[in-house]
Amino acid sequence: MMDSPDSLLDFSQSKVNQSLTNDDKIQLFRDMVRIRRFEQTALKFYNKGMMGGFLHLYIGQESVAVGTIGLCGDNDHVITAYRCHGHALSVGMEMNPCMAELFGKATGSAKGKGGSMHLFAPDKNFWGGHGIVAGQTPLGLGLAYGLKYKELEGCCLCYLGDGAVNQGAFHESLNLAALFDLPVVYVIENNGYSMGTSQHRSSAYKDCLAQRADAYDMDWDLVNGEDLYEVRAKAHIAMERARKESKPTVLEIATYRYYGHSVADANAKKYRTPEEIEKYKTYHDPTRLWRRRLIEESVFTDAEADAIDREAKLEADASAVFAEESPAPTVESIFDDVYWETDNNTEAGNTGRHFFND
Amino acid sequence: MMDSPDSLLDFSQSKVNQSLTNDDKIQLFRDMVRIRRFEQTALKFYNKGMMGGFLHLYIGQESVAVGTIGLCGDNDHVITAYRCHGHALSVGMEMNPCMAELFGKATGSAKGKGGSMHLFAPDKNFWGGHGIVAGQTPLGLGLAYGLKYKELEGCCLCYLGDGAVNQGAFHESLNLAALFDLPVVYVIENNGYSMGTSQHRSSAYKDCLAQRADAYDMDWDLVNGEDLYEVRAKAHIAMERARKESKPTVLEIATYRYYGHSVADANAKKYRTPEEIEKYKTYHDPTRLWRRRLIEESVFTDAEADAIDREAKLEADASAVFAEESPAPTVESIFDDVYWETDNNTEAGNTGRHFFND
Amino acid sequence: MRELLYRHAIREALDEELGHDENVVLMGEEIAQYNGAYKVTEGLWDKWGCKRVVDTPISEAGFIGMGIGASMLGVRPVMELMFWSFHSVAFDQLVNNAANVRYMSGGLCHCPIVMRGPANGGTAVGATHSHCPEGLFAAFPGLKVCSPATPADVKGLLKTAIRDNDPVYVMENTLLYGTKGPVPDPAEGDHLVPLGKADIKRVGSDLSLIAHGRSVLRALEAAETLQSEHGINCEVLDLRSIRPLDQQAIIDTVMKTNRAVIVDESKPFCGVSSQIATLIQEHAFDHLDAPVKRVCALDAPAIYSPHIEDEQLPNPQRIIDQVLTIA
Amino acid sequence: MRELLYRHAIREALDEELGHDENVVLMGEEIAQYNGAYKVTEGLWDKWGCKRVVDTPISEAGFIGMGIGASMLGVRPVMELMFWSFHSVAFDQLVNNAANVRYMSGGLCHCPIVMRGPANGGTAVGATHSHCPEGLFAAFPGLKVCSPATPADVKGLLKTAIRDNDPVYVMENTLLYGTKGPVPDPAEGDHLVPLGKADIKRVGSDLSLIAHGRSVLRALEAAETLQSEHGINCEVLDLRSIRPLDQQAIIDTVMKTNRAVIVDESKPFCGVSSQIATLIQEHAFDHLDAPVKRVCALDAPAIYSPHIEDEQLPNPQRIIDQVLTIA
Ligand SMILES: Cc1ncc(C[n+]2csc(CCOP(=O)(O)OP(=O)(O)O)c2C)c(N)n1
Ligand SMILES: Cc1ncc(C[n+]2csc(CCOP(=O)(O)OP(=O)(O)O)c2C)c(N)n1
Ligand SMILES: [Mg+2]
Ligand SMILES: [Mg+2]
Repeated sequence: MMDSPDSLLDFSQSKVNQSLTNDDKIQLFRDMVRIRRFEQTALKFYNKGMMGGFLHLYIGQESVAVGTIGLCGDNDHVITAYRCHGHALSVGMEMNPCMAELFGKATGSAKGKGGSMHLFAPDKNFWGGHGIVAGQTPLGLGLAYGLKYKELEGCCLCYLGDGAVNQGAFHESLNLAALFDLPVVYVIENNGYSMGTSQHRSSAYKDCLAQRADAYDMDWDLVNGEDLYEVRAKAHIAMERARKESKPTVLEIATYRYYGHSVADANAKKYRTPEEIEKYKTYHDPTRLWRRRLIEESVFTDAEADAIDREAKLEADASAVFAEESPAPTVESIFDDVYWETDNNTEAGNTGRHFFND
Repeated sequence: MMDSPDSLLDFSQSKVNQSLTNDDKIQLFRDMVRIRRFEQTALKFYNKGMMGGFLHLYIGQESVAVGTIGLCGDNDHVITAYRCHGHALSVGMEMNPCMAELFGKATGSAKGKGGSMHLFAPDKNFWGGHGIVAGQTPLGLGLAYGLKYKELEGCCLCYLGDGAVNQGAFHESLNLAALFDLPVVYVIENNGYSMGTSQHRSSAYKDCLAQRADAYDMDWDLVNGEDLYEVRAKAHIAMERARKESKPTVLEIATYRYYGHSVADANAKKYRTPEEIEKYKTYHDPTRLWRRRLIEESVFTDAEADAIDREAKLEADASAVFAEESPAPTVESIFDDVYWETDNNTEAGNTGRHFFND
Repeated sequence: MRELLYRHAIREALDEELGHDENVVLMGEEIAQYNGAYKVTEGLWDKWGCKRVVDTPISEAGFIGMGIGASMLGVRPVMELMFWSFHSVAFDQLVNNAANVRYMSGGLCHCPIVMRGPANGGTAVGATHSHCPEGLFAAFPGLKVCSPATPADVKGLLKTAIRDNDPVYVMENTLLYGTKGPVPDPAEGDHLVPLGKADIKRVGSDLSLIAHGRSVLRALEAAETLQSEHGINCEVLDLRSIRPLDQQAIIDTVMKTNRAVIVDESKPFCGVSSQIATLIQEHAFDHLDAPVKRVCALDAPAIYSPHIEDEQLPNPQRIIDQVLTIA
Repeated sequence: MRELLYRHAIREALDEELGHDENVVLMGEEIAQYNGAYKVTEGLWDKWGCKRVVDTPISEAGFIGMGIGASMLGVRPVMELMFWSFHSVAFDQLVNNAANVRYMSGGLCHCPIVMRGPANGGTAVGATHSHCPEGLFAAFPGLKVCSPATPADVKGLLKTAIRDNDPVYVMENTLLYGTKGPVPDPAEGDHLVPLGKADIKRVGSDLSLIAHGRSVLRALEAAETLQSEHGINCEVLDLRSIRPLDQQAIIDTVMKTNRAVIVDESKPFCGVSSQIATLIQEHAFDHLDAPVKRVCALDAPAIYSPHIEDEQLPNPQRIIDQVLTIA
């Protein structure tokens, strides 16, 4: 959770930021705003009972996905946990399949099979959306392993929460990453809480969580997530270290979520004071700060920013219409996507019994 | 694995060592020698085909169990992995039930159900003997938890190998130990290898493995296992920290095993050079060094030391006779010790079906 | 009799056992200060304080193993898995340490621990969060498993589980937490339901529906329709406890009706349903007028889509369809 | 035909597949420089080098998850578990990520991975090291499981598994590694045994012994004694593959003999044996002259004592005794 002083360094002058055109900067703003608008719309329909299960909102954390994924090239891959809408949109997924997935429709990115926690777009190097805390961390390692195996210069960005650092699988992954020199960047999105448990009630640490990398002789850094320039600058270093030296990094990005753990979180305003939430929204909101910065830099005007915001809202609204009007999956489809071989009707898929009802 | 210079500090002057009487010192020697003789006898009968499964010998590492467990009081508890003979004898288990357990006999400490990896003596605060690498580390935490819960001033010594540090359960345990301030001392018995894999091929680390505690803001120390005084001095500090402050510690004790990973290890002399093994035996053997030290200190004579050794050998031989002559468990006994309630023939144990053959 | 919500029946059981034995301690994620992800433990931290009701980090292998270790020293931990689905990250502790430590020590250690939490589909949380592992754990000798369907049963079984000296895994159901039912007043004495005793929830003569957990309620629903629309009078046997298992009650009902359909929300392959079917054909072979049939989850990972999720589960219509194939 | 040891048949399969597809990579503890704890991978690191044959630390959850992630990118990892028993520390990766990632992504990801290693009792290594989890994993739709009994089958099934585009869990047996049998010469072309095809290992008419893994050999032994001493002519059906399952072959043999005994080294409660018994009573109900019987491990954690361990397993005598109850 953030209570950072203004950065002493001006990361706008980092090389990776200097090279940004005005259009690029506006695109980053649009990316953040689209996440926010998408989720606000999703929230509205969730509350109307149009979705099942959980809805974990990313609002407040947009700079993390946008700042890091914005640096991805063709051979860079992304994988994250259940709080995945921001990453999904950042890798370039359309709102329609994402929203339809939340609605559990056949037109969803996972045909309604995965839901909000499981958005996937392998064609955009996005490997989900995973529900078991830290379960994705060895998978991220494997994507990095695959890159190295295939001798591609790229990296894997693997995201996890501040609560997820206490799962054993993450530590096994850190040791393997360092031991095998794998090009993975673990991004701890530290929003200060795992559900209702604050960082200091869930983790023992010295200075910060990323420091756990130290034990594995691995590089790590702390990032102020409210500053998109800083996120980009530090993520760039880590990603280049992965791509060029095939070395892993742990980045801990301080951030905050405005809503509860999920929409079902009845205590969202109990374990955090309203003042704490308000303070972040007012002084640390990454989207608002970026917008102000771009206005200061004369990249765009207030009115232009508003137009982008409006556009995003319209797009989100339209995606909800699309989702609502889309058909539900059929009962028969329950048996699709279980086995590659049965899906593809191969000889293997037709040999022996694969499913066992009746 | 050890390649340490002579210690700069003389740990014989540590308080916990100064208070040792000559008899105490001789007893420590006897404890180490008894482990060695017990295992040499076990090895002989294992090679004769009198035992099943694995036999993981502790020879070379005796100072670790003896040095640390020798400091235990009534409320201190011990748990370890499969290489457990040294710990079992150190807590005061008799050779007979231990040897009989290796032979798989009904007179064994676990009635022949556990075998070499599973010696137990809860009456002596010894909780096994566990075969899944690092699986005992959360159990050790729980013993410490139990002590704290019951407001007893004690600690739990929980041993693991240098390869075991890469299991997630160990890391989860470290975080919990530090977060909950539990009186556990994790002792990494670093013999340089996990089976055929040297430390640097299995672990990423900066200076040493114990340093992983740093990430959890936990105390840790490195110990030269060849020097019993040092083992005791440093273990004492950690155990007192646990008992008095209810704080955990990770101790890494450099040590070495002379034999293969288990007796079945066909490559024991391939992944380590014969020179390496010889060097340790000659210059770093903790039992030999302790013996020499006690002679230098005029605690006993060469002849007296030999007598102790002979006595240990006779005791071990006798335990093998006892084991050989003991009856095997019956087939019916297979169903004992599964459920407390069925063993104790309680109403619960007699309600419903518990076992499902036929 | 007074009515309680299933979740409050659990809470009452926990509260009573915290009072009954000072060694009982509750542990789990968000169970204390947050009052429980499903409000099962609401108020208990306030009442009993930090020593007896403990929040843990997201380290299931670590804290469950810790509970097992503590239980060997005489503490009686009642561990919540926020979802039983999260068993997968703690599996070694659950099936090796808890199940085997008594055996491997030749009976020297014991492990009086309870693991509890919801284990069910039907809430659109997808494949990783919808596991029903009753059969998975009951497969391990050394473990006990129960799956209560009603508020009274969950209270009584949980209290029994906490007093039992073996590891007992109690599988609840998020969809039952909000259901209501009669629960005996504590003033009338301890309400204990034994492990290993099934319960006939509906008496019938034509066919036996054998179920556990929420499937009992769905079987009851199906039974009413079968009665009214098809004139088939089903007996509904609630297993309640999976291991120990009330095999006699199973055989008795089948001997009476000569036909059985097992309703089991878990997957069909090697599920509890297959164990029950095997026992029936073995021990009531000559009494069966038709093969034992099963209604299980459709055999694929749990689908998210709330539009069709219920079709994947053994719903009343699927039960009726299956019954009609043999009755 | 030339004869090979079971372990060498595995090695040959691995060697051939390393040659067949440059994306095949072997990973596991001690498999490279040490040549494998059971010498299954002997010589492969020498031949194929560090890129294709990789030693891992003792981090099963980490490295298996890593393999799954790599498989999504098109690598085809063949992961060794030194013992299948160690599945318990990697269970989440094995049953959630490998089994569900295809489903949860709506078919967008695929996971062409093989996990292999020994899964058996009988070597006096105690409860934690003697698990037989074929049924455990076959219970999860999305996974495939096979359990080969002979050198030819293990070679052919493993090669098929490596080429299969789904996760396949191959359960070997340390007690089979040293057994010998005919294996077709590679010169005659790829020896592939399909998943989902059972194999009649002994033709008979009076009763069907249905088994997999080492239990097939024990069933064959029992069949000879039953023939010579009791005049009972047993058919022995080797399932080979547990999922997909050759249900037709099971039904066919039972229709022929009208009696079945299932021999399964895993525990009885919810084991593979219960699934097979359930299928038989369901699909061959009218053809059964007696209940389906089972010979499984005696239902307790695996005992260490080498003096009686074999009594806990389905040995020929126990098979014969069970057959005689119904034949
Ligand atoms: C293994 C496991 N345990 C528990 C949960 C339930 N759970 C889901 S998210 C969560 C909190 C995670 O917090 P954090 O890692 O900080 O991520 P954030 O939600 O803040 O993004 C918990 C306890 C789970 N999904 N998986
Ligand atoms: C989870 C698990 N994985 C693998 C094994 C097999 N195994 C047993 S001991 C061992 C090596 C452990 O080495 P280390 O921790 O250094 O202890 P040491 O044997 O040197 O005492 C391995 C790989 C196991 N028992 N459990
Ligand atoms: Mg968080
Ligand atoms: Mg070692």
